[in-house]
This record gives sequence, structure tokens and C-alpha cells, in this order.
Amino acid sequence: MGKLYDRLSQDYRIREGLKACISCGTCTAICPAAEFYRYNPKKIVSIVQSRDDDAILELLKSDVIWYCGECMSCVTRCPRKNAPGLVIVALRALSIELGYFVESEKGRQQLPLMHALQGNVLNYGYCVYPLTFAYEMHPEYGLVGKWQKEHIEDVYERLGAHLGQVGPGALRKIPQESLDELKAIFDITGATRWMEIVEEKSREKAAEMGLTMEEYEAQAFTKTSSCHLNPEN
Amino acid sequence: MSQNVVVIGGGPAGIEASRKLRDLGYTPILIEKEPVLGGHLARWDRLFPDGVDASTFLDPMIADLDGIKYFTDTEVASINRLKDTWVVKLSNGLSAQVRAILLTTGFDLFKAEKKEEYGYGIYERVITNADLEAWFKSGAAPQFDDVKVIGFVHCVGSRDEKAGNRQCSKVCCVTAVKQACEIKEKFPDATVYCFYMDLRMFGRKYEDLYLKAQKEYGIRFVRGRVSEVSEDLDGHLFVKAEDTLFGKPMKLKADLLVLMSGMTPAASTQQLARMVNIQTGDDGFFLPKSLIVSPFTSSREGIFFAGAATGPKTLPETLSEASAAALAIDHYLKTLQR
Amino acid sequence: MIDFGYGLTPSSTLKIEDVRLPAFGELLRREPDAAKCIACGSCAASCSAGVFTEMNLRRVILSLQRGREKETLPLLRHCMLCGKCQLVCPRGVNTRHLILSIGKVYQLEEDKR
Amino acid sequence: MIYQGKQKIWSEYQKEIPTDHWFYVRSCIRQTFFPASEKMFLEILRNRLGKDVYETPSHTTCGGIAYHSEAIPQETVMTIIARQFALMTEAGYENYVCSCITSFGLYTEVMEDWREFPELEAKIRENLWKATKREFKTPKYLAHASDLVYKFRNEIAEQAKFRLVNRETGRPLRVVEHIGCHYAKMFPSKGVGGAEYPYVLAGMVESWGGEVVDYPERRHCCGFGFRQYLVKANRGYSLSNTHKKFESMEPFKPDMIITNCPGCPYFLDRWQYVIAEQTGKTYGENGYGIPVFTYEEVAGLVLGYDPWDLGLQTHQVAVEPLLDKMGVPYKPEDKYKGLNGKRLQRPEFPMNIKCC
Repeated sequence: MGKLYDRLSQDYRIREGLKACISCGTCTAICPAAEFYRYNPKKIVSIVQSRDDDAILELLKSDVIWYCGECMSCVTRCPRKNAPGLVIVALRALSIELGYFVESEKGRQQLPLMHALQGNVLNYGYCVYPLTFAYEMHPEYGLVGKWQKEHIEDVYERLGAHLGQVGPGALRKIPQESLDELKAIFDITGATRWMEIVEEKSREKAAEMGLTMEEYEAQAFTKTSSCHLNPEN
Repeated sequence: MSQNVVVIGGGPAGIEASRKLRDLGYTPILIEKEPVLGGHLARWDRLFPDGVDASTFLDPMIADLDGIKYFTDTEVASINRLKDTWVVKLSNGLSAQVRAILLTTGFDLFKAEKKEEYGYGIYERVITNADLEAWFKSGAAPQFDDVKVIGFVHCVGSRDEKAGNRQCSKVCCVTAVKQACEIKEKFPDATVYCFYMDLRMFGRKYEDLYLKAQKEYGIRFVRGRVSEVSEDLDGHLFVKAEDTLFGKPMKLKADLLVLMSGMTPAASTQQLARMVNIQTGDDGFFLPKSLIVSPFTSSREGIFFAGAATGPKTLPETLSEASAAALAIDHYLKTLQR
Repeated sequence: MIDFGYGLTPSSTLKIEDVRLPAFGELLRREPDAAKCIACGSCAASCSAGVFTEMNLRRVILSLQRGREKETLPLLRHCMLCGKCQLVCPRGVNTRHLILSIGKVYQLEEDKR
Repeated sequence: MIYQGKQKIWSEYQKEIPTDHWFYVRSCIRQTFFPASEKMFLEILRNRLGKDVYETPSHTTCGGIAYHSEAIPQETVMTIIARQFALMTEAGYENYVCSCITSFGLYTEVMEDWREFPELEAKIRENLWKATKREFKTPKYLAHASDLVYKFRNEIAEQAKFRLVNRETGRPLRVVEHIGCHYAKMFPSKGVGGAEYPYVLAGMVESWGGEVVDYPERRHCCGFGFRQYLVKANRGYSLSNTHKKFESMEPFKPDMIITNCPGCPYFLDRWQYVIAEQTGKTYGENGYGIPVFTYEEVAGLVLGYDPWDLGLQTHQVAVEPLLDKMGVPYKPEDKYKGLNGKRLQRPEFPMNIKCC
């Protein structure tokens, strides 16, 4: 029994998602991440269940907790009503809270992710927003996507969206008062603090790695080492 | 005139207990809802661990029912307490007033279609342990040709909180190993896999059977619970599990998949429990006074159990419990007379 | 051609029916005990070589059954044939003969190629 | 395949869906990639069926994508959701319908959590009050927008101008249905038809004349995976999972795919393009891909709306082969026009996947 486990056990997602695992492997069998990454959700649940703080600490610092896609397919199948996906979400949250996420390549992706997503939510009220969805960052948007970006106003108008307009409708301009409310919610519920932690820890890590913040963020967004994949591939 | 005892459920427990009660000088009234006596055993082909024919046990038992009043196609309509007796009314209009009732209602096989992800009742090549026994027993030709890869799925509806059955059904592991060897005899060229969570080879000679399955039959054992079954264009199956000892997801293309349906409380359990006002456990089986010293005695006067009505049991356990229950009833009734 | 900056990842799922095991069949002929393993791990726990290396007889047997001899056979080189596994194996597997047989059978396979 | 076996399961997952008076919230991804689908949803419900569906400009993202990318904590997403519920309460509604599956899954989960841990709900109420001075009631009924289209599928069929039938052969079109993971995998009883054999889209397909194709990887995720797509370094995961699905469905020769999740139609469409450009492989007939649609797009086609009003020109995989099969008329020259016929240059052609 250790301090990290105690903290995890306070998390509603652990209370909901980890009863008692019997290591049957139904989660791993159908896990989209287990097939392509060096990843096995059953092992993670087993480590958390062991309450071994050293092992949990290693998890929080590792790439392995960042492979899950949170599709929650595992939840349907577990015969013990566990939710391995929720256990992962709780581990990730703790890794951020304690600043361990910067110790892994996949964890360092928090910086570009949070910039993009918190930025979109606070500035526009959307998680994804056409004006910030860059074709250069998303070549799979396709040639039709490139065209859509080039003719953004015409295309959205043609499709009946209200991009940036007042009143209801798709992509409407969300009133400033509503955005202010989102900001207040961020401040009160810890999202702003998360951004501060991620900024600060990333800055420290960038310095340690000898990178500027821009280089660090760009590397986090694009770099992928071969160690994430299975050895036999 | 000898005293009547009502025995509810005409499977091996009910038949054996009735015979023993008769031998002790009582007149058992044996009630069976199905058209024939024998319960699940009547539909089973061969028995573990030796593979003897089930009918070699059951047929002599059924041939020896002199002195037992038995009613098939009959259910219990009501049971009421009248002073120190029980009045049992039957669906055929008859009724009996007795001092002792033995509940030998057994179990129902878990309905495999409830494990939706295994596709029983949807994918034709997915069958159950019971289907396989029926196939062996009838000797009918296999439904499918080209059976080259066969899988057995242990713990279907057992050890599964989502399916509402937390308990181990006890007999499926050894049944799967038995059936795997039998099907290997029918399809010598097939590769046979058993997907298990634990192999619970607890009984005498079970471990020998397991060893034989490994060495002589070449059955392949994979530790991992099957997560999903799907069907290919040609009706063959894809089975997904984790090979947990290897630590990797695994996919098997199978031509036949056998689901080891576990034991669940018989459908009549709750109704009968209400009629005689006794308790069931949170697993839904009848709850005896003690699981150790008197697993055949209920908390109520004159109500006794035998067999799988109080939880998953093997056939020899059921038979010896039937004898023990008959003795307990005899003792109880004699004590009343004194 | 557009450079997307990422690509398809190979699957690591064991497609077990694709695994052809002629060599394992030959191994069973030489040492039928290979089929008796129940993966209890006693051998791995007591292995002298396993203390310092990845050697793990339980794992070796399983890997051979899964067609993964390439990553497995090098482990066997660490075995010193001390025989402790034979003492602890609950199924009485002749581990010494098994290990030597694996060496022979798979070395022969190697030579054929 | 034994169809009756599925019917039996479907009969066990009947979801109660009220017929009218809904508070509507939009989806971030669908507004960005499929705005015309949301428009069609409102068109069908309000104008075709005369239903009351209310939308307030003040509603926002639920924060789901940010939450599932660990960009905001659980308390934040719960409080944003509480604010959405407050907007519903203030507008006088108690039936809540959302366009997004991630939202639907989160709303369901949040309400379950609050039921199980009342102290958590109290905390969120306090947060919301502090941040916005708002109060809320939880919805009496929660539905995903596809639940409503499912509910009215037969009414739509009655008004249909076209059917999911091959006009030339008279045979039903072979349709792959893809359900968003968060629709029912976490709470099977909350989805029409459950988690293993969801009926929400299959019901539409059957009602509109098509034939549902069940292929081995039907239940597999499209591979969005939130951070696994949003971060470029991870996109191999996303691509590989979609690839796995297409390899599995290919032998079944589907004519089209229908989806109910915001991201899935985008990924199933775009990853076909990437697979073709990287490996040369295409999954449709004659070098085309398999066209992928939202359920509103399919409903719109069935009801006879112009394909370019439905936004089908913004798909990378060409839809024309499917329109031809259904006999839906369209003007190729109008495909890439703006409002009022404004001429826009057409997109470039990809190398390996055929487009129109």
C-alpha cells in the first residue's frame, strides 16, 4: 500500500473502473492499441491492483499509459465489471498532476495537445474548429480538405453553416459571455492549473533536453520512436 | 401403509434419493416437469473422467423404480404448511400431505446466447457443450464438413458478473477436456484448442485426463478468456482472446466453436423457495443450513436438498448427496415419531 | 506523393492458425514431455541462468508453440544444464533431454535453411 | 448468420425515446466536417416531421475531446456538462439530444457517476454556481441524434423518393454500419440494440431498403483514439485500425458505409485516401473507395435532397458511384460551387484513388 495508490484510489474512475481483475485478458484481446503498440491493458490493471508504488511510479513516467485510445471497448467485455480504459484515464491524470508526463515521449505530447484543445475551447467554445484546423498539420484532410480550406467561407456558407455568425447554427460565434463562463469553469475546476503544470514542467524538460519551447513542442507533435511498437514487427 | 415423501425433480439426485427412501421403507412421490426422467443426464452421451456411457448409469436407475410413484410432465402448483405437515398440490390435480419434501431441482444450463459477443444462436458454427453431447449421443453426422480447427471456450456464463453468475460451475473444465478428446477422435486431423482461465482439475483422475489430452490427443491449451467471436463470409469463425501467458492478443480462425455453458439455478428455484419460505444465496441457488456439515438440510422443518439445487456439483457428488439426504429424511421422520 | 509523416503499423496479433509447427512436431517425437508443460513457472523460478538472463524454459516452450523460435532460441544458450528445473517440475518433464532436443531439432531446421 | 438470433437480442434492448420537445446540442467535429448533416437533422425533425427541437446559441462544446485527450480534468468536463444541462433547464426542456457520440457517452457516464456518488454531483453543482451562478436539472431523457432518426425511420421511409436499392438490379444495397464506440460499449442498455449488435443504424438501413453487412471487424474502433489522431506522431495507430476494418470488410463488397459517430465517417473516408496514396490499395469497385456517410446524409438522399446540399462534395471518397446505383440525380458541374452558383476551382485529383 503506498501513497500513489492512495491517491489513485480517491479517483472516481478507479472506484468505478477497478474492482478485482482476474487477468483473463478479454480486454487485451480486442484492444485496438494492444495490436499496434507494445501495450497490454491487463498488465496495467494488474500493476495498479498490486498497489506497488514503485511500479505505479514507473507507469506514471512511462510511455505505456499513453497508448490507449479511450475507445472503451474493454469495458463491454470485462467479466468483472472493471473498466481498464478508466484506470488509464486516472493514471494519465495523476501523471499530469505530479508532472511525470514529461518523462516519456508520448507524455510530452500533452503540451501541443493542451495548447490546441484548451485554446480552441477557451477562444471559440469548440474542441475542433475549422479556422484552427490546419491542412499542413493534417495532410490526411485530403485534397478535398485542402480545397475546403482554400474556399472556407464559400464552402461553409454553401453547406448552411453559420461560421462566425451570431445566433444559432453550426459553427456560430459563441457569445463572449458563454466563453467567459467556460474560462471561469476552467479556473475553478483545475483546467487552468493543468495548463500551468504542463507549461512549467515542459519548460523545465525542454531546458533539460537543450531545446527551445518551439522545438520541444514541434518534436512532441511529430516525433515517434520505434520503441513504441512490438519488437517482432 | 408406508409414509409418503415428496421428491421434486427427477434427475439423478431425485431418482437416487427416491430409490434410497424406498429401500428405507417410504413411498416416494417423484415429480418431474419434463416428459422423461433423468434430467440433463438423459441427454448426455459419455461421462468424465473415464468416458463411460451415461446410459449405463441412468438406464438401470430408471428400470428400478418399483415402489416409487412418479409423475412426469408434472409441476408443483402449490405447497402449504398445515400444522406439522406440508400439503403439495400438483399440476395434474393430485395432492399429497407429507412431513418431508426433498428438493432435487438441479440446475439449468446457462443460456449461451446471453453472452452476446460469442454469437450463439447467430453464428451457425457456434454450439454449446449440450449441443455437442446431443450430437455425440444421436450419432448424427456432423453438421459441417471441413472441420479442421475447433475451439472450446471455458467459463461461458461462469465466473462472470456481467452474466450474473459469479460462481465457478465446477464441471465445465473437465467436461471441455473430455469433449476435446472425443471430438479429436471424430476429427483426427483437426487442431483442437481450449481457451481457459484456470483449469480446475480437482477430481480423482481429472488431472490424468488433462495429461492425456496434452500428450496423447495434442489438445492445445491457451490461457485466456475469449473476448469476441465473429463470422467470416464463408461462415467460419474468428475467435479473439489474449494468450495471457504469452502476453499477446491472439486470433484464431475456427471451423467450430464449443461454448462450455455453466450451471445456473433451475428456473423453478425462486418460486419453490417462496412456496416453502426458504432462502436462496446471492448466486440464486438454495441455501442449506450449512455448506459443510449439512448441505442437504434447509432452515425449515421437513425441507431437504440434494444435488445441484444447492450449487454446481459433479454426478458422484450428487449421487452421494442423494443418499445422505435420504438418510437425513429417515432420521428426521423417525425423530418426529418418537 | 504526399509525405504524410506516418504510416501503417504491422499487427502483433498472433494469428495462431497460420503458425506451422513442423519443428515442434519433430520435437514431440523426440521428447513427448514437451506437451506436458502446464506453464506453472517452477522451472523459471529456479533457473540458475534466469537470475542473470532472460532464460525462462516455460517461456521457451510456449514461444516454440507459437512459432516464435527466432526470438526464443538464443535464450537457450544461457542454459548450463544444471538440472534444477528437472528437480522442481511438477509434471516430471525431462527438462534436460527437452532442452537438448530443442537444440538438436531447431539446429537441424536452421541447417536445412 | 441466423437473423432471428439478432432480432431476439434487439428485442431485449428497447430504448425509450420521447417523440417531441428536444433540447439540441451540436458536435464540434460534425460542425467542422459535416455541418450539412446537422442541418439535415433539424430539417427532417422540424420541417418534415413538425417536431419541436430547440437550440440555443449559448451552448458550447461539452469538452469531451479535450477530456479524452487529457487536456482538461474530469471536474472541468463535468462542470461544462452541468452548464449545458442548466441551459436546457432554463429553456424549459427535459429531453436532451446531442449530435456527438463522445458527448452522448460522457453525458451517460457523468449521470451514472452522479447517481452512484451523490457527493460528486453536489461538488459539480457548487462549481457551476461559483463559475456561472447557474443551476440545473439532469435530463429526464437522453438521446443521441441517431436515436431520433432511428425512431422516425419508418416515417422517413414513407416520404422516401429513393431507396437503398440498386436501381439496375433491384437488389438491396449492401451497407456496412459503423457505430461510434461510446454509443453503447460502456453502457449497452443505453443504446438501441445494445453493444454487440446495435440496431440503431441497422434499423434505418432495413427500413430504407438496404441490406446490412456483418463483417468480422464490425465492432472494432475506427481508430480515432483522440490523442492517437490529434497528435501527428500517433496517427499510425489511427490509420492502422481503419485499415484493419477495411481489410476485414473487403470480401463482403459493401456498396456504402453508414455511421453515427462524428469522427468515424471522416476517418473511414480520409484513411481510405491515405491508404490508397501510400500503398495503392482501394476498396471500392473500379479504383474508387467505399463511400462513407453520416445517417443524416443517407436520410437526406433517401428523401431526395440534392447531394451537394448534403455536403457530399466534401468527402474525399467519391459518392457518385453510389448515387448512380440508387438512381439519385445530380449535376456534376454543380459539385464544387459555392452559394448561388459561385464558381470555385475544383480540388486536385489524388494519385491512386479515383475521384469525380
